[in-house]
Amino acid sequence: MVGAAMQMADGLKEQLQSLTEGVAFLWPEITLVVGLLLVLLFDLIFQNKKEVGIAAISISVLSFLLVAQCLSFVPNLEAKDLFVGLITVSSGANLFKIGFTLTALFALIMAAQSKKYAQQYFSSSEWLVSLFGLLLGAFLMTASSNLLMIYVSIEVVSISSYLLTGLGKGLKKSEAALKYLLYGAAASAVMLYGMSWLYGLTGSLDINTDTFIVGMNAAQPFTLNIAIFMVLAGVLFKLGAFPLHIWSPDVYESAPMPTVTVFSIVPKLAAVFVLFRLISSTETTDFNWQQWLGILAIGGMTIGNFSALWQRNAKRMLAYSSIAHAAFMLSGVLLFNRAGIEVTVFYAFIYLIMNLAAFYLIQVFENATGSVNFDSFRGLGKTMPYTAILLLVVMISLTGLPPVAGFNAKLFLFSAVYEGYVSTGDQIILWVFIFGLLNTVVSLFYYIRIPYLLFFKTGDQIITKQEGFRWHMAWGTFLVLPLFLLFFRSDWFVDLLNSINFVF
Amino acid sequence: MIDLLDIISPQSSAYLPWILALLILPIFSFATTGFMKGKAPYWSSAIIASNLLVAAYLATVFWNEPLTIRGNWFKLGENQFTYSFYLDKLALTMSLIVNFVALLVHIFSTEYMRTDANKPRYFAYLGLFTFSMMGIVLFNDLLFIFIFWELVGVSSYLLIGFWFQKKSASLAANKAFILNRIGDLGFITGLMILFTQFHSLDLDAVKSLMIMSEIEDGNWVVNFMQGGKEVISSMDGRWLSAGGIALFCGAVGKSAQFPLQVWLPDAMEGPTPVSALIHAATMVAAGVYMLARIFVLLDAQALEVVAIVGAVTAFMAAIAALSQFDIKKVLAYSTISQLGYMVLAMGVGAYSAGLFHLITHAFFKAGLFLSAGIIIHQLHHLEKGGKKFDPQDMRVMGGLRRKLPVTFFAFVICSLALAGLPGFSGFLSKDAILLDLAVWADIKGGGFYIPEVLAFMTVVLTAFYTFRMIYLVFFGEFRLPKILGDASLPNKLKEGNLWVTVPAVIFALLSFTFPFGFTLNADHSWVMEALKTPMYLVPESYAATSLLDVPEETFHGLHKTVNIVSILLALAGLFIAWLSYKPGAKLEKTFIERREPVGVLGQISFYHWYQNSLYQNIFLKAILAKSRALAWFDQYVLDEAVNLLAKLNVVIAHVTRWFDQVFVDGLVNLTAASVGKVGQLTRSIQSGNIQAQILVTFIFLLTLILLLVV
Amino acid sequence: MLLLGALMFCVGLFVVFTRKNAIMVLIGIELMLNSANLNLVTFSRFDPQALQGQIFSLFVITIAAAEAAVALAIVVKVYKYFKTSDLDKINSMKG
Amino acid sequence: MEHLLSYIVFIPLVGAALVLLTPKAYEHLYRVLAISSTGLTLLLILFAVTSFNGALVPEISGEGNLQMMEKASWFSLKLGSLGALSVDYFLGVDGLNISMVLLAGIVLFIGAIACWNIKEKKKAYFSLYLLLCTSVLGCFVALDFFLFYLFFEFMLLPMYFLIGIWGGPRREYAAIKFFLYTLAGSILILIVMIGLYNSVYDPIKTAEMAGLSMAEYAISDIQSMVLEGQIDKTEVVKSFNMLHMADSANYIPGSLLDKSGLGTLFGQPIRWIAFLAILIGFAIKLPAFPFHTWLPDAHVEAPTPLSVVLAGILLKVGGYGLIRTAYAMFPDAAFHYAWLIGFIGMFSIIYGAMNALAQKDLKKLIAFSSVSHMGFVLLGLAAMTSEGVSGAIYQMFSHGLISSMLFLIAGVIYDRTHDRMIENYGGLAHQLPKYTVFVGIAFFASLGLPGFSGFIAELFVFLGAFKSASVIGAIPAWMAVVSTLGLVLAAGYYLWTFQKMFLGKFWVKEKKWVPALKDLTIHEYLMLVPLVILIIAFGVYPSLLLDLINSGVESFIDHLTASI
Repeated sequence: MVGAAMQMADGLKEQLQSLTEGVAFLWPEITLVVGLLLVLLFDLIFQNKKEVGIAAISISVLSFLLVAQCLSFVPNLEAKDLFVGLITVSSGANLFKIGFTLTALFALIMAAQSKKYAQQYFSSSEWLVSLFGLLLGAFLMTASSNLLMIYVSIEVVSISSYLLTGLGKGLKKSEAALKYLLYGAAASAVMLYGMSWLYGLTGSLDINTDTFIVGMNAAQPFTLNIAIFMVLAGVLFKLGAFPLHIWSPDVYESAPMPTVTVFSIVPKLAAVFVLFRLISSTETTDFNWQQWLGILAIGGMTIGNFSALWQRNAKRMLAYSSIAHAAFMLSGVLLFNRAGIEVTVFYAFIYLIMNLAAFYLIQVFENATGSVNFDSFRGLGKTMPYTAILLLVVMISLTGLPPVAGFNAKLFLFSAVYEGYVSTGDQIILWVFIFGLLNTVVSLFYYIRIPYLLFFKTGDQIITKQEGFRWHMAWGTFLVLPLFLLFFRSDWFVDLLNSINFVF
Repeated sequence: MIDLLDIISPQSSAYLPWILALLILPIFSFATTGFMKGKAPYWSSAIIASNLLVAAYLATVFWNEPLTIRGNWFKLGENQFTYSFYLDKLALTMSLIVNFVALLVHIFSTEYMRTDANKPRYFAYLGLFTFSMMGIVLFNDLLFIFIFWELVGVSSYLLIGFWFQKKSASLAANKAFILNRIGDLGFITGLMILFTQFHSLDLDAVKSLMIMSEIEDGNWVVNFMQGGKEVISSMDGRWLSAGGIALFCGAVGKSAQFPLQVWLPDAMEGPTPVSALIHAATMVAAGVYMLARIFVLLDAQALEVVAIVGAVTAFMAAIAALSQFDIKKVLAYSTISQLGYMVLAMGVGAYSAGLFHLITHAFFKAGLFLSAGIIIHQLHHLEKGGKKFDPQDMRVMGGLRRKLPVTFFAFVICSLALAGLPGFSGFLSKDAILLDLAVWADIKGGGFYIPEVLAFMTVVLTAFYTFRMIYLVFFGEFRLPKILGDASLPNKLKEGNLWVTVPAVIFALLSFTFPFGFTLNADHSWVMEALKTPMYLVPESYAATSLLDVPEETFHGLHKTVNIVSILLALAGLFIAWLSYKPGAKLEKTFIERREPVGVLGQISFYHWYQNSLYQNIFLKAILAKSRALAWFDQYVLDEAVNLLAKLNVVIAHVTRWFDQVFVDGLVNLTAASVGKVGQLTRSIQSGNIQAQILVTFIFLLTLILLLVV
Repeated sequence: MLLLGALMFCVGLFVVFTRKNAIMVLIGIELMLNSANLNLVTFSRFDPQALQGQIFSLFVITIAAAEAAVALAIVVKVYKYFKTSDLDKINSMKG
Repeated sequence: MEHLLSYIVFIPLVGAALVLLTPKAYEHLYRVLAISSTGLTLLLILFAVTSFNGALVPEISGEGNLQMMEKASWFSLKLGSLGALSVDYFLGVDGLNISMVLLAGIVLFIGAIACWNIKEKKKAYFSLYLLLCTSVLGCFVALDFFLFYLFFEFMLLPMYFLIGIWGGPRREYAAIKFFLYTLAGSILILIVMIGLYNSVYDPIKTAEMAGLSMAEYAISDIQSMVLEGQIDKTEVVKSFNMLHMADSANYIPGSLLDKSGLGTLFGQPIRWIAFLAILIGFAIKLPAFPFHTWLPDAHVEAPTPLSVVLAGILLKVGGYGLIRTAYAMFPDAAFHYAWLIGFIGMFSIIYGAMNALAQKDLKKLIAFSSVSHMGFVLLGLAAMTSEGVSGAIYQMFSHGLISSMLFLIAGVIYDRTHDRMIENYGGLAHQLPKYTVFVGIAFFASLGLPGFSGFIAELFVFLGAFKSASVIGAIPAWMAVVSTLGLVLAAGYYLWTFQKMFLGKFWVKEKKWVPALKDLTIHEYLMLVPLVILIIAFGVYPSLLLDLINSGVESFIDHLTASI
């Protein structure tokens, strides 16, 4: 008894120690919380003319975070379970976090550059608080290795997203927020229900433990399938993937540009990460991930691409495009081998850059014309040639044509898919391969529309010709350059990925 | 074993510049004459004259010892392509004839084209023609023969369409070129067959390898070395016959044989001297010349085809010549008919006779055309200031022998040669052909008497249309004044000057027998001696019976009969012509009013067996209709299919959108309906409904689960 | 208990699908969440040492509360614009 | 000169950069820049061609005797189970592409001169044109599939904008159609490319990776080591090298496209399917029936210089691609499908010609004649004989020159009257005698008259196609015979067009055109005369080209026959 008590005490001690140790690894999250509080405090203390201050605080916090993350980034960090297995810190997760910070930072910059949004976002703290919350949730998503943590972090992201959608005035916004919320809540309820079954089947919430995996393997297939699928539903919702993609066009359309930028990147990539986690612990079960994800990927890229064809609004179009891209990432995920992981991460980061650039440049045009309808793009190639060319490059990259990194991303992705087919002989992978490449053709139809309108059509609105230098040109170039760079030297990034040990 | 590369190894000669001169001078004329303005005729005539001198010089040097010159052109893979010249008696004779006729035509044209503003262009074209014709004659390589063959086609195209402002002229030029092209398809096919078998198109190589080739199990096989590597070429034996027939197709086009002969009458749209040079004396004979060159490569079947085509052409064209109004048309059909004789001769193996006829025909037909040219030219002068009429129409002529005595003389002499009356060149050559034909028919027997019958019938017809023409043009009274109602016209009509009459008379003189030997027996002519029939080189089982193997006695036995029959037939033709077209005869009287010939036979004759309209209506229209249909297909089916694919995209886009939204409706409505029974729901649910979206998502998930689990 | 949980889940889902009022839909979602809670607590019996399930359910309740707060705030906002909380009528976007 | 090919490829790119950097005030300099940079490229190409040693027999399936080779590692990376793959910056010329480089130099230079009269948006136009030049040239010299694909795809964009902005009334339709069509083709090529590089390893780099010195081992040693499993197949370095892809010994044992493995898909060997995919991909570019429908639209709408470049050189990328990839890499499949390819070639010849016969628009007519003439390329390739393949290359070269000239000619009349309908003209020879001469030359050259380069090309194709049956048995002899019909049809549509437009009495539809109908300007002579000279030179003296390509084609045929 005493021994047992001693053991327990020792265990407790260890646990406590691990908790305190763990805190040290959570410094990015803590920084975020601090930033959040700072913004909140600043908002409370000062009464008017807060914009500059709030913007400065938030941007500097994120910049600091970004720099610190980059500096402290160690590629081959050994995965570490913290907080009694609630959280696993790994290099892969850190890499994703850098991407999230970058995205958020850029969203802030976008907001700051637009008069319309700057007023809205920086005059009070709500938006920033929600953004920081979302970021925090996303950070945690990448770190969670426990069903509870996964659920909590997803909910943090979700609730922040609802807020971000609903903030500000506007009929559409509130409608979109409500729908988003209802949809999301339903999805998470389904996921939760699935989780409860997984818990029941295995007796553990910690998905990395042996008990969990053993329990999964022993579980009755039917129940297991349903349970995993229900959990998957929640993740797919965050990923915005077929068939839980329906919310995204409405939300994208109504939410302001910086918010959409974040939406289209951060939760998606975080969900990819969670998916990796889930698969890694259920790989050995009866659940046929390849088939499931294959169908979802094919469905997603087809629905996404074809639905995008008929859109008349740049944001809606990009919403569908992001559905398709999510499906492309899924086709990398489903391989679940080292190559699959690497190409997915590669794709994810290229996607990150492309989407940042796309939304940024579309916002530039929105600032100029006040609309993101396709009609407003007519003839802008003449008046804003440089920006238009940048957008063209981004669209080419989104389509996946050389000489931009979107091509490499697709090339590597489909190479891995091909290799996956060769090594497994699984028919579904072959179909993913074929559908994926054919969908590339379809995607050109709508990606080329914007440049088409920019350069081939003449517009009715008169926008004075912008000949001189504008800051947005510099930012745009800053975003587009990596696309070229990663085309010509994709090995730089791939080598980095190689050195990371992806542990889930 | 023979190495191909040895056969076609380069052979040089100090005379190469001379041979090249034969080619370069005319092309130089082509290149420069265009800039000579008024001096163009003299300039180009001088060049052609010097060319004739070169040819004559070469003839004196190489008459008894043929010269071969060969050089490498290019290498394609392992195959060496060469150029080679071969100056034997045939080539030398031809080059003399070509240059000689060309020179006379140049001289004639100097007057004939005097008032034409574009005459530098005209003389330049003549230069181009001479160049290409010399190419055909001099080269000993089928590829080069083909190349110049085509170039001759172009110069013919250019010259026929010389007066391009006339739509009919430009159409005739097109027709000539395209029909020639159809024949050339055969030529190319022949080249393909020979090249595939022998890896070379040099005639020396082809011949040497042809001797070595054998028929084994129905396959045509030849073994030889090529650059040290052994080559075994083998293909179905039928290709051997096909090759011969294919090459002959080229001749069918160029020499206006059935069924491609329809271009030649139309080609009369060109200036008359051109008709004399190209469409009577030289170019159209190139087909026969080519047949002579490949004579030894033809097998029995191919030769039969050649003979039959020749006989049919000779007969058909002779029929057509019976009822024409246009003097040049008569001459054109007559040319086709005579070419038919030559081809027939080649087909029956009467090599020397065929070539002999080629030569005699070149002179008398050139003479006829030039004489006709004088008539047309002089009548054309009457047109000035007065009413327009067609100076080629025999209906406006009549009684011209008084006004144009020199022309009359030349014309009649040449006509007598054409009709094949003793004492004139045509008699000798036609007689030789008929004799060989008779022997051939006797050997072959059966249906092969038909060509003989046709050929003999053609003799009657030839004499008939020739003298019909003479009567209509030179006898009776001058009909033009009556037609135009201008009595002063006969006084204005004058004989042509020396520029035009001298060439015509020269040709007339050459239409007598004496230039070819003072004899009435063709065998004694120096031409027959010089151009000896060679032996066939094709494998024995495919070779035709050579006339060389026929004992002399057979010929002697038939000779007299053939001679007498042909003379009688010619006289018969003459007599019928006299009966029907002598001044005051019934046909002569009504001739002037006739718009078109009477009777079915007359119609068939006049419209040349309706071949033109047959082609127009059946082939051409069908091709054009098909091409339009294909264009339609391309635009509305194929292109639409592609567009449809694009549209399908759009449709799929709609479907997916529908899937995304409207389907939601339907599904939701369905659920609503079923749930409605339970009680709660009555209101319809609209699209964009969040609940519906959730529901549909859920249904999706369920379906997927069911699909995969079950 | 599990059956009850499943039943609750289905009822919740049904409510989500059928009720026209946003609040009612929310309640449906709460039902679903609670069915999961039931499950978690039930399964927790087999996990006597850590009682993870029960802890989880506590988290769920908290988060559900937060979510409900946000949801209600949004519903209020929606009501301001649409003057209704009937989901059928809140429908301005299509495409 | 070192890096000669790089200079050739990138000088136009530098030109484009200069155009972009030159301020609008010096607008008139753009065309000078364009002409001088393409001119400089042409000079360098001429230098390259003269220093090219035609006697060296290239290896086709290896780097042996590749000339002016430039090879630098671009990037190599390892992707988990995908293994290591390396992408090289790899340029080189051998008998298969030297002629295309020469043609590209000529056509692009002439195209640049034809750009002289562009009036609007000059900066964009000339920079795009020069970009296009770089990508076309790159396509022909790149021997790394990745690099090739980069250039291949990159051709689309400048072309898309050049047609879409400076084109005719339906330019947008044409541009999009062009883009989508060719993109669809290139996706097929991409699919095969992925399959290929995943199946092929680079023996030299593999040896490096395995720590073996190339001084001690020959390439064949490495290959047998891989084959026998001494080097594990996951340890090999996958390669984009197009020459390695042509060597069947370089295929990773058991990989999908490995010849001995012969994996199947839908019951067909994967190699065959891959071949078909790549065939369709390039057949679209070529274009061959039934993938040609983008061409008439693109040509009709494209401005003259673009038509010239499109017909003159862009289509040749399709033919060259077939030779370098489809045929060199899948000779067995090529042989299996020879009948199909030959048939498509034959059908394209006749179909294109029949269509041309029915066209009313001069440019459409020329476009369809292109379809017909490019059919010869397919026919020649299908024959798999040295005559056929030489003919195919010769045809590409000759058609490049002739079709350039044809489109320039169509441009001349369009510049004056802005109308291309054949039926709206008659008897132009009276008004425009000199122009008529050039039209006549171009038409006769295109219908395959001896003395012009087209004849030589078509003759070779015929000889090769006919010979095929008895030498290698790839296609039956009748295909060659039937294809000759194309010659008659070509004569038909050209001569009728010539007769309708230029012969007969002078007549034009609109009176106001008459004063505009002036004969050729010096600037037009400058483009047409060199083309005429070249067309005749290559028609009379085929060695000019054959000496360059002979050994390459021989080696290529050996490569093909060895693998059947």
